[in-house]
Amino acid sequence: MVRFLKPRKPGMVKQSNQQVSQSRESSLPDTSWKEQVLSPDLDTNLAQIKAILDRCSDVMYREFIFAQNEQIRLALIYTDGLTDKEQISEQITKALALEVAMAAPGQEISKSRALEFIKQRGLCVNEIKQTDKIREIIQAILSGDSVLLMDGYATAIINGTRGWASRAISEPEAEPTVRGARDSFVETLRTNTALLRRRISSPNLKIEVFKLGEVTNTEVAVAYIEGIVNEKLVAEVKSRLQRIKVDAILESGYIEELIEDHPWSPFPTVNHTEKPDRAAAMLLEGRVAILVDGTPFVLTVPNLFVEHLHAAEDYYERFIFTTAVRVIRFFSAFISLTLPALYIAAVSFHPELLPTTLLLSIAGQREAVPFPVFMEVLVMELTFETLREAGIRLPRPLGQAVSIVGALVIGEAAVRAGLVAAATVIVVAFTGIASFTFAYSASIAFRLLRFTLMFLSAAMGLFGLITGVALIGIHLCSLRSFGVPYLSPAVPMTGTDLKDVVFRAPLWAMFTRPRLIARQNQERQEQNLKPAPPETRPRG
Amino acid sequence: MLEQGKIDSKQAILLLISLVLPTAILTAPAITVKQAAQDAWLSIIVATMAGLLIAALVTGLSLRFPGKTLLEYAEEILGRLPGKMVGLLYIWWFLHGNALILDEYASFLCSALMPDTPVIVFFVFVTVVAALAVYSGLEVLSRFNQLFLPLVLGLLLVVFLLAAKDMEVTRLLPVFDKDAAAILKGAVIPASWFGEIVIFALLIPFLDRAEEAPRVAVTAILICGLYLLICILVVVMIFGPHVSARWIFPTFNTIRVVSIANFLERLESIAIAVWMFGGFAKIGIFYYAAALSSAQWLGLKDYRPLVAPVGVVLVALAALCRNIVELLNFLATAWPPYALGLFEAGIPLLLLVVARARGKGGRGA
Amino acid sequence: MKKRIAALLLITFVIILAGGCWSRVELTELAIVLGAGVDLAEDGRILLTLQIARPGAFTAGSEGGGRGKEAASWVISAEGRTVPEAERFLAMKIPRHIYWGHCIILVLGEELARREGTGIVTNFYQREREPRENIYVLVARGRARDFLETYSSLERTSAQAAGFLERMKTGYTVQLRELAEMLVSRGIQPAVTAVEVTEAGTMPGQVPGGPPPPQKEVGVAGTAVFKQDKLIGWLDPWETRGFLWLKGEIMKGVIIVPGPEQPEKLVSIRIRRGKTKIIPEYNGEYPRFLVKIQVEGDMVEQQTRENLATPEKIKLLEEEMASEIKARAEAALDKVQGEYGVDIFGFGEAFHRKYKKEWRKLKYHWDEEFSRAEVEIAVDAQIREIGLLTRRAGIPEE
Amino acid sequence: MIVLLIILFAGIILLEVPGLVKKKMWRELAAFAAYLAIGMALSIPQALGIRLPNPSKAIEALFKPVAELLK
Repeated sequence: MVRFLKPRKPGMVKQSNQQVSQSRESSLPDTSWKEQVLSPDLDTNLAQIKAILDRCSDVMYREFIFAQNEQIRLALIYTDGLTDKEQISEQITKALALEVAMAAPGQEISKSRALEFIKQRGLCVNEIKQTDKIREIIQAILSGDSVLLMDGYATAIINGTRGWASRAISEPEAEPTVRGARDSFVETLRTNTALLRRRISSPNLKIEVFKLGEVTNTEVAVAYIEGIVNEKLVAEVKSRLQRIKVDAILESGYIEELIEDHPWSPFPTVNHTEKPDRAAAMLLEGRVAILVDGTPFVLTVPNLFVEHLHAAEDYYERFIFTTAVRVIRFFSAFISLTLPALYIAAVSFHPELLPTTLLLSIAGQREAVPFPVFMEVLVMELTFETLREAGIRLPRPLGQAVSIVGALVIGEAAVRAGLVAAATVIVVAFTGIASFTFAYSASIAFRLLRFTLMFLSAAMGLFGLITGVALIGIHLCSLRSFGVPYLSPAVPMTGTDLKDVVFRAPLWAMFTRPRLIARQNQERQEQNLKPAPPETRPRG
Repeated sequence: MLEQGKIDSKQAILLLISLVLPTAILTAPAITVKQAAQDAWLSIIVATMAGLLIAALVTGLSLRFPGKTLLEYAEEILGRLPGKMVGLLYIWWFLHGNALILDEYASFLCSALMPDTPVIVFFVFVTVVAALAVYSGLEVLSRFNQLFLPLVLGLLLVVFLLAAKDMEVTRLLPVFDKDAAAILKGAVIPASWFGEIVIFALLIPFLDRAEEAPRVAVTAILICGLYLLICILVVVMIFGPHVSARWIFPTFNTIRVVSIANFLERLESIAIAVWMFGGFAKIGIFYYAAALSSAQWLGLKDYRPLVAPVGVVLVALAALCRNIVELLNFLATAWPPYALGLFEAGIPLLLLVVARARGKGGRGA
Repeated sequence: MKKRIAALLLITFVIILAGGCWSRVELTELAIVLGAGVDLAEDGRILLTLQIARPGAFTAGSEGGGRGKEAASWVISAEGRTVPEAERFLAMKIPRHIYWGHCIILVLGEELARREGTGIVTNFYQREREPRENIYVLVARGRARDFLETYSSLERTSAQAAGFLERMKTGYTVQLRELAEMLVSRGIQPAVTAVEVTEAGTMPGQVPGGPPPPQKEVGVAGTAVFKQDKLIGWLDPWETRGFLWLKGEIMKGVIIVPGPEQPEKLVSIRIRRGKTKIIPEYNGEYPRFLVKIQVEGDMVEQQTRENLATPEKIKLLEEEMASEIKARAEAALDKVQGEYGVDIFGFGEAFHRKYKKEWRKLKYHWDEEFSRAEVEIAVDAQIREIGLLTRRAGIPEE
Repeated sequence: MIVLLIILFAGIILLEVPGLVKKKMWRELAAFAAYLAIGMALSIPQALGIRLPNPSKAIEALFKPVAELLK
């Protein structure tokens, strides 16, 4: 049988999880309210909620009476900053206090009928929900909904009044493109799901929401297109998400680390993107997207190695150009992994690799350099990595200054001082540039492994280098992401999917979805879409 | 079942190519040319035919016993005790053969790449890499092979094309200068390498479509034959029969000769580097065969615990060989009757005959 | 599990890496040999001379400016009974690892080639890993050491200069692998480029005042002819051309023929390309060879006044050209066949290709067979272009 | 050399044995031990500088009559 999804060890995992959560809960403040329900007395309820939300200065309590009937007291509770205040005052407070009576003149509003009345006529809000569980009420208040309590009723109405200051949709920072959509996901889950829904307006786009994080109660959405996606995959994603029992989910990176197949691998087996168009494309190929509230980075699984060498734009530019660019990217990936190691091997083990004049020229440069070439490259690589990190961490204007100074120091002064050979600078610089041509997440892995290869190469020359590459190769071959071999479609080779690895087939020739990802629904489009002038178009 | 993974036909073809080509292409030209001079390419054609016969024999035999490996059906055919004996012989051959391959591989790297490095270092490193692949299972081994073998094959072709400048067809003439006996003699050793395809009998149960096994084996043998043929033609066209026979690793020397426009030259280190992947794969397959068949022979549930100790035995066996002359002499004289006569043709033939006679096995092949 | 595997791998690697970095040599620890020369010392031992690059002189850029200020190479020699022994003696004087990987030329001294032969030298270069199969092999007229001691005005070192001369195919270029092939084959005897030290022009203004000193340069001086592995004679550059045409190897050269109407004035024709076909015949007693040479050339100069741009004249010129080529080829052939009696043309190989059965008997005394073989040379010459002029300018029309 | 070898053997045992014992795979453990013993028998003398007979020699002798034909 083909192993589709690697079985985990459920028994052991659950046990340990329970132990952890039990011990942790005991250290938290009193949690007995979680199971309680409302009482009919408004004051009791308010007191209890206030006690739970003690010292939460952003929670607001507004008590008022319903439609000038002093008998019916109401209380509205909401969190300031998370709610749309205009909506609350217009559609709840004003409506309940003033307009209901006018809207239904002559109708007597008795205390016993008030709840019906409010629900049917009193509230102008779009979504309302009724509950009597304290736990749900607290949850609603803290996530931006407003809760209406009523004297005499042991029930509360939750009004959907969420609305908080959110960053406007802007251009993607991490994945800039020349051609293609310029919008990017933001920190708000709803906005993000909306961005997806706007691209795929199909009832088959399903977005299921979970709450994860014991303390943070972060909303996490799983999106997929029913009919394209493999149902087993969705089930697996959900089960892996439900396994998560942690305090906080602050970024999708938390989820990534908690659901990935190979936690020890340097290679990412979960992809992320901040571009809605890219996420939509992933969904359409049968992947599952995981959106996390509070971050613009959306996870997509299963993830293939080649995805990291592809860009969203690849499908918007014409295919010949895309293919050429992809060749450059693959070559860059190779360079960024091996070039310094190759240089070390060639210079200190296999001078016969270099043409005579080049060898003499490098030898001439190196005459004055006091270090072995390995030390030289290592120090330069570390310097480069330091500069890069500094460039990211520093405030933007300063970052530029740092890179300029760094470039000057390395490029000019070090060579002039005879500390490094010019050839080494070229090698390190080219390697650095090459590692920027593809996705950041993968380039981190490449950069780390580059150092390993440099060590091996310094010890054993080409043999060490190749041994290292072979080990990396074996490791890559053994990776799977949610049941899909990481290196597919190249290895194992699935013929029809090779049209989107290095070569990007024209869109009219991509009839099928990736075979190992979208297992059930392979057909993507009709076969005879190749454009042609009218006279040569096949008839019928 | 010891092995959970499945491999597809493409991977199987590539595995079989790796099983034959990487070391064959190193020394084959020298050994064959020594016997058959410029007619060595005829020897290779003869050897390919022999390889096809062995492939037919092995796949035919295996398909009679679907889902079973060589060791398992040997017991079914011959009975428990003789079957176990045959199994033991094969385990020995996988180990010893692999030690020889490791030896050849390491001597080559040592004399061509890093002469100051003790051979044992190569043994250990190569075995560690192969062990990791074997440990990860057949699927990973074949994927690894699928990842890198195309590179090896492609590079070889490119190098041969680049060497075209120095080739002279007249060096191949006259044809049939040597008699048929010399050509046949020259064919024996390559045939014994092609015969290593007998290991396929261990892998057929893990094919996702076992019925394609004959096609897989034949394709692999033909591709190997083609490569060896091209290789020998190129070597002889560059060095002539006399010099070719005197090199130890003529293909290596061929790559050293390539020089295009005074710039595209000195490619041999790159070629060796790429070729090393082939070596890893070949040693890995033999290694896997040894570990898997040991586990089957002993009726274990998992072959993985055996991987590390088998590796130790492998390195120790390889280290027994004192120098390359000993190795080359063994390969040129004792290896063909030992491997070809016994393990690659002899025992499978015996098994087939007995199976037919006793009417064992599913269907006739 | 994975963790433990990783740990094990790490331990193995660290242990092995800690063991040492075996074949590692930094570039700054290499003495890069560009040319090697082997002579016979007085006492019959081998004198190995190396021309070693001085990397400092090869730096590009402003600071380098090597040439002129400092020499780009260093020539050093030592004696020994074998080449590796001499190399070890050299290693006592050279503070770096002697690195052969970029050796361009191997020069054999005349004495050594005559008395000891190439065999005691070339084996080392084939067996060792570092020297490559495509080293050019040369025989110096005189001592190899003197040859390596010259320097070049255009290239940085004389070894590179000789290498480029070889690559330009000005003589009979032989690489080590080809020499090896000729040495082991019975159907062809070795011949390699002969070189010598020549005075080649001057570099003005080097010594203030006084006339500029003549430059010692490397130059091609024909071909060295071997019997088995011993040098037995030379072909001068003029004969070398004939030899090359006979071999069909490098169809180049300039042919000077008398003008059709004014025989005292000359016409120059440059050979562009050509083909040679050796057709052996055997009647059971002695072999015969028919050598068909086909050449194409362009007329590049005329000293005569006549109009050569007519089909008839061209035809006459072609005939002249053919007979001139034939004469030179015959001269080379006569010298080799008559005087030296060795088959450096590869006639034996051609014979082998056609008469493989007979060859099995003849191959053991092929040189004698070759000496008495009858060789007929047939030349077919053709003129393709006449350059940019039809008639010679500068003479007033009658 | 011998120290390296002992570390290597210790490493291999540490890598495999605990898992086998935990899973109660005694048969596998026995096979593992047998192989490791062979490996030790072959490698430790070599590390100590004792020359062991090469099995290839025996095979060569065994097939000598056939092998002569190929010379």
